[in-house]
Amino acid sequence: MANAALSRTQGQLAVTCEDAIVQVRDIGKNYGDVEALRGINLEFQRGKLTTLLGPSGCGKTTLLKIIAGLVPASSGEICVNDKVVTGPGPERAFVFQDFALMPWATVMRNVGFGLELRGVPAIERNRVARRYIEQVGLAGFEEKYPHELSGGMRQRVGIARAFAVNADVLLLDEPFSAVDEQNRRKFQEDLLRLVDLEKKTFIFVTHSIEEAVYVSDRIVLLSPRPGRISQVIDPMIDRTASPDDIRRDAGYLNTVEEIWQGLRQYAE
Amino acid sequence: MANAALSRTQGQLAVTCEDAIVQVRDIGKNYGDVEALRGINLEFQRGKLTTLLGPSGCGKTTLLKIIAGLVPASSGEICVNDKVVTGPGPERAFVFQDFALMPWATVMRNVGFGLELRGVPAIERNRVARRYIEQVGLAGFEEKYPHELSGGMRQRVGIARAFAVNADVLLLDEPFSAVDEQNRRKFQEDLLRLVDLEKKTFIFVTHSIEEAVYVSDRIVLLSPRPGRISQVIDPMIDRTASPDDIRRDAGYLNTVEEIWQGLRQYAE
Amino acid sequence: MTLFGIRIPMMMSLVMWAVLWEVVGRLDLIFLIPPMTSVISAGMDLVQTGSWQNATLITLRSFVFGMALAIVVGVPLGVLMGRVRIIDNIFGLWVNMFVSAPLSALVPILMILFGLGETTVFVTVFLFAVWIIVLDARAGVMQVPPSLIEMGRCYGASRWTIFSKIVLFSALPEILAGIRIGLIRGVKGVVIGQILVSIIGYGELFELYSRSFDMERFWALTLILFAAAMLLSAAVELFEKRIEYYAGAR
Amino acid sequence: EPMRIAFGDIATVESLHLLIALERAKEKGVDIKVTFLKSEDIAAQAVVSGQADIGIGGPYALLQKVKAPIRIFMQLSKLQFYPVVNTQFYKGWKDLDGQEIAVHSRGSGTEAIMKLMADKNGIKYSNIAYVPGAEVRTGALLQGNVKATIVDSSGKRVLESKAPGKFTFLPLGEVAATDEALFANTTYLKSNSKDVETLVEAILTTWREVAANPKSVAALREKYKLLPDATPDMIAEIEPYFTEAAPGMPLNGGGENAARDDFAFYTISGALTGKPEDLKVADFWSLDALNAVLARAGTK
Amino acid sequence: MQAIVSHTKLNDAAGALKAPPTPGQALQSFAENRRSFWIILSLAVLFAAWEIAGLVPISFAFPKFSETVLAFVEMVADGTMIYAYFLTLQPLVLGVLISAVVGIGLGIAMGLSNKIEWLLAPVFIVLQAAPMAALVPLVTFIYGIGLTAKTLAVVMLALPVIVLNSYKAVRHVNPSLVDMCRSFQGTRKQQIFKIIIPDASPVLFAGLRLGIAAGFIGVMLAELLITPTGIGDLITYHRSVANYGHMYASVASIIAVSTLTLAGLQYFETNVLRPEKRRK
Ligand SMILES: Nc1ncnc2c1ncn2[C@@H]1O[C@H](COP(=O)(O)OP(=O)(O)OP(=O)(O)O)[C@@H](O)[C@H]1O
Ligand SMILES: Nc1ncnc2c1ncn2[C@@H]1O[C@H](COP(=O)(O)OP(=O)(O)OP(=O)(O)O)[C@@H](O)[C@H]1O
Ligand SMILES: [Mg+2]
Ligand SMILES: [Mg+2]
Repeated sequence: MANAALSRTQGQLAVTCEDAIVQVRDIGKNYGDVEALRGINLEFQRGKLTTLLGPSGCGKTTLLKIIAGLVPASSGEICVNDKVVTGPGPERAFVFQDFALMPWATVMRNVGFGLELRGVPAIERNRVARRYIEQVGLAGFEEKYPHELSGGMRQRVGIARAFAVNADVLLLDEPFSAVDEQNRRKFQEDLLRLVDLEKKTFIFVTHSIEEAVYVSDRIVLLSPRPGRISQVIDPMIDRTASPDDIRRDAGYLNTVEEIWQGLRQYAE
Repeated sequence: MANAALSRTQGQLAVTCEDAIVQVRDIGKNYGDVEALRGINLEFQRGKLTTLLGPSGCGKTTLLKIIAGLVPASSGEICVNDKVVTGPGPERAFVFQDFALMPWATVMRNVGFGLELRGVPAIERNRVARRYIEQVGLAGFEEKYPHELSGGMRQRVGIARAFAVNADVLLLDEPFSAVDEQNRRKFQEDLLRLVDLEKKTFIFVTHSIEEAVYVSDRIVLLSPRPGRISQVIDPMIDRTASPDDIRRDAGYLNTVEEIWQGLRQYAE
Repeated sequence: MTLFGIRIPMMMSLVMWAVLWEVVGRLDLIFLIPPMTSVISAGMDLVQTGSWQNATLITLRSFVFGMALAIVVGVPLGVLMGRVRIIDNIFGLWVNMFVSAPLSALVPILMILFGLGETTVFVTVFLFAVWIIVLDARAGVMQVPPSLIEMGRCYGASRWTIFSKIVLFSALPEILAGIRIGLIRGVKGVVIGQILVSIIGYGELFELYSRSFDMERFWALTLILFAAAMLLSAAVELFEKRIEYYAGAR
Repeated sequence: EPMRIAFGDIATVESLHLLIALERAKEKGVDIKVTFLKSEDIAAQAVVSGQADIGIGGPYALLQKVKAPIRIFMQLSKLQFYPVVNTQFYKGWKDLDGQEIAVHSRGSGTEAIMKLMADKNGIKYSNIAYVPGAEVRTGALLQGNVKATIVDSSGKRVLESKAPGKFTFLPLGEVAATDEALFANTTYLKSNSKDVETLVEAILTTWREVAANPKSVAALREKYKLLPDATPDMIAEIEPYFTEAAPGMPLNGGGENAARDDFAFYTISGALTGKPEDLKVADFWSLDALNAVLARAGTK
Repeated sequence: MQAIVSHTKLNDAAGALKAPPTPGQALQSFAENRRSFWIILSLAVLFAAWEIAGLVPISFAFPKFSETVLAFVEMVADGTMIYAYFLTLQPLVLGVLISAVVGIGLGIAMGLSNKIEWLLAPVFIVLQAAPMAALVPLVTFIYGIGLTAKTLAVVMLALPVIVLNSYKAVRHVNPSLVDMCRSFQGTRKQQIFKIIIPDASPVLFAGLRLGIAAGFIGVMLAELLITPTGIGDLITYHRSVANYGHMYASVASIIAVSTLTLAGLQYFETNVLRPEKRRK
């Protein structure tokens, strides 16, 4: 098990590869006087899960929203499928930290909302919604309202909604931070299952080093404000192993330790 | 390293030992129709750190508050230093999940507040407060207000306040849950240092299995509502080792896995 | 609140409306709207007259006494309601009822109970202001984070100490917000009291000017009142901001 | 213990003669405190509830119903109103048949006059709107919001000067009824007869003086420093107003004859119920003070 | 109602099993469980005090409670009260409807557009804080004495409240919901109608309720200051003829009507609209 894993660390230089679905080119962002991001160059590979990791306030959310097209960049550009994008597009879907569920709508309507906005007829969108509700393990809750669900279940609704529009790229901003730790662990395992099942590209933001190493194909470490890329790490972990084995894997543990040593200087 | 650790698991029966500073005897608690706790028997050893762990809503906070004397038990009794207690006392101090800092008071006044309530003169209490502010690493922030501090720093103020009253037992309810993950990791290391330094008895509540195993001398697992003791685990970890070594220790990893297997059935 | 973040543009828009007013006034469309400039010059004259000074004195007196009583009664009552369930049950109905009741209908009755002249106006001010002060003080006390109170108990604070050192301070921002809204309502109360019952103070002047179609003075007086109401609430708001600065993000 | 007078109006040019009389009564040693109230009915309520000693108004309806022993003791003015219509719409009384008119308030003298004239002309109004304040009705006429109403003498002058020819004043028969009077609680009248007599005498003499020489009002205003902030417009109003009012001013304080006239008039208007001849003067008036003063000052 | 009672009994039974509660505790639990009891008690105390004050009497112009109730019954029976409400409610309903349509529209526009906010927000802030009662008599000059003038008085008081609350409602819409809609390429129209308005609706409704409260004040001012009609006429007329019982009954009835209306709306707001926002 342990020998199956290999951790590789690369320097500041951008990683090029033949199949980059999202390309971040020299992105910078200022909020008034505050420089949040500076000179970010990154490529996200198709079908992989890439995590953005860094100290609080380093601009992870900002970068993710720039990729999503929700926040305009101050400089640089974003290419998705080799086309420069300036706003949100159907090929990208966002999962919000605070779930962003409509409290007045049922689980079914929430999950089908992306389709509703596209004008998909009700029968069709309910069919799709039902499928994804089932896939995230919420079958039977279709007619419930968000306030009747626990935090973990609400986030599953948010994820199902993102899946339902069949985007190529899923952008997740600390999706598990509002979920308690034990459920979070369960979620991580579920996420790996979904990544495997859906074959989509995931861009993931988290604060948790273990979570990042556990779920990611690649980890991008950002430095404190103004956020720049300080390190890119590919954990190279064999995800066919059992969760317990992964967590005992020397490669896993080494990567965690390495990242922690890189980040601890930024902790208070 | 790995062989230095040994994990021992005990059944439902209460553990008796010569030096129990806090004894929980047959505690039960009902909130109206809701039975939160049932038949809890526990002893907490002097100078040790004991963690209460269990699924959400199992009554961890309730048990901690009963020990603190903040919530009356419906049945049973609490002995501290062999005396039955019915309310808060100077030998116990509580650290709150949401910090419970007074937003209108400086760090100095917040830390010295326990002493202020005991009528300690200002000069004396500022001297004590300053000492503990330094000890938790906040020297230089004495005259700041809570809203000028980050979450992690605020919790340090809460801990310094609890230390300042020189109680024998410190009760901590998820002290790090409002702190971001990277700072939390730093905190755990600091906590171990403080436990070592202050030679006090700590009773700790957390949701994080890793955290529990990493910091505890003993872990008490509670079952879902009505909360009962389902397992008592002594991780037996050599805390003289470096944090990284501890986290790679087989005993540590085994204990984490064992607890996770016990709890995962309760996750959603 | 966000509006006050962009104070300068806001002023600019009022200036623009004033200019529009001037234009409409100069076009002489309706006698009700004289040009802004003549309103301002009438205001300059007005403040120099003895009757204005006298009216201001009377108005201020009723207002200050009414507000003082509203605060002295309202804050403790609200705090008690927030802390003592029985008091909350007894007064809850009345406070909730009067906070939004058409008190203007009650004014004619107040006279029978409180006599002519200033006392009735003073009571009107009190009645307009007190309920919201009570409700906000109550909300403030009830919003005190339970962990702060438990913290006090942990360190052995008596009930009184918890109340005086924690609850009151913690509720201060809400109490002040209540007083600010109370002040604005008090200004409305003093005008309604003076117009509906005793024709004294500003009420008398309003009646006089509207009867003699003296629109310049009428508007000058109105603007003075409006400005006073805005200034009062801005002053409390400033103070509130300072408190909230200490109170931080709760 | 000052004498508390409740005046259901604000102090304007039109009440200058009363203010002068009050000053004179003060000179004679009566401590007077006047409160200006929103309306006559509030002034009446103040007297009923004992918060004022003397009220000013025409409270016949109240006198008949109230449980407190309130009596009128002096007439201050007679109804002097002018029914007026917008010539664009109406020419005479007959045109008002089935139309809406506006009067001061329910049961007021203005309503009584309009009803009386409707009876005389055999017409019926579709609706009577209550618009308190003659100047408000005047303004409403000028604005075109009211087409037929009844105004006072200053309103008449405003209409004549601001829109000559636009309005017609309809003919009115002989109306002799109280507009404003002084009234008080009988116990107060008994226990303070001296002060009340002084007041009545001051009013009576002032009334006679003004009636003889309307120009004197302006001078007296200066003398007693009344209405200090009056605008030049207002001061210019003083003389014409009193010149016009002088012939109608009651110089003998009303008394029994006035009471009889009032019974006849207010039973028609509906403010009083019953037949005029069944009503007893003693139930409405207290004549002691007035008679005592008239005995001294003589009648005119 | 029954459910509450049986619940209370259960609690009592459970309490009795354990330690007998002290009288203080018993009183407290009683107070907590029977809110309606306290409402009735405080009403009873008020009415008794009123009756006694009327009996003394503290003033000839202060009727007994019983006299007032009789007057109320009489006015309801002979239809004057109902007709008065018919008259009073006309400008009120009309004014509130106009304010609601215009106010919510303007408020939402202000919330959505910074330009409109800049233009209008200061005006409405001033109008809301200002003693508008002073301006009510002016209305007569332009709009005369009829329904228009009274409706306008209602609008003058209700509109600023509704505008500012609607504006606040839109500004406080959950930004991540708006972001969510944008991320799914929702159009601006979809954003407004599918996210902003539904999310703002509880606050919009609360603003409407406050607007209605202001409208009641406005209509009373109009009826007392412009021309007496409806309830305002009942108050002034009965005062002028010394029917103080009738006058008090009219005053009390308008306060009661407004309180009941507002309480009903609040109930509707918390129980029908957005049950997830319901407090315990
Ligand atoms: N709308 C905004 N206006 C001004 N400054 C902003 C805004 N949004 C973010 N910032 C600033 O930009 C920086 C980066 O913010 P961002 O939210 O992207 O960080 P983050 O890495 O997601 O932080 P966290 O880990 O706390 O979520 C921070 O310093 C923040 O204060
Ligand atoms: N004041 C209260 N009134 C009624 N029920 C309560 C009260 N406090 C707690 N409970 C209930 O008692 C049970 C135990 O609550 P407690 O807060 O002790 O759980 P916990 O283990 O600390 O949960 P968490 O992990 O979410 O903090 C829960 O089901 C909760 O709903
Ligand atoms: Mg973020
Ligand atoms: Mg808890």
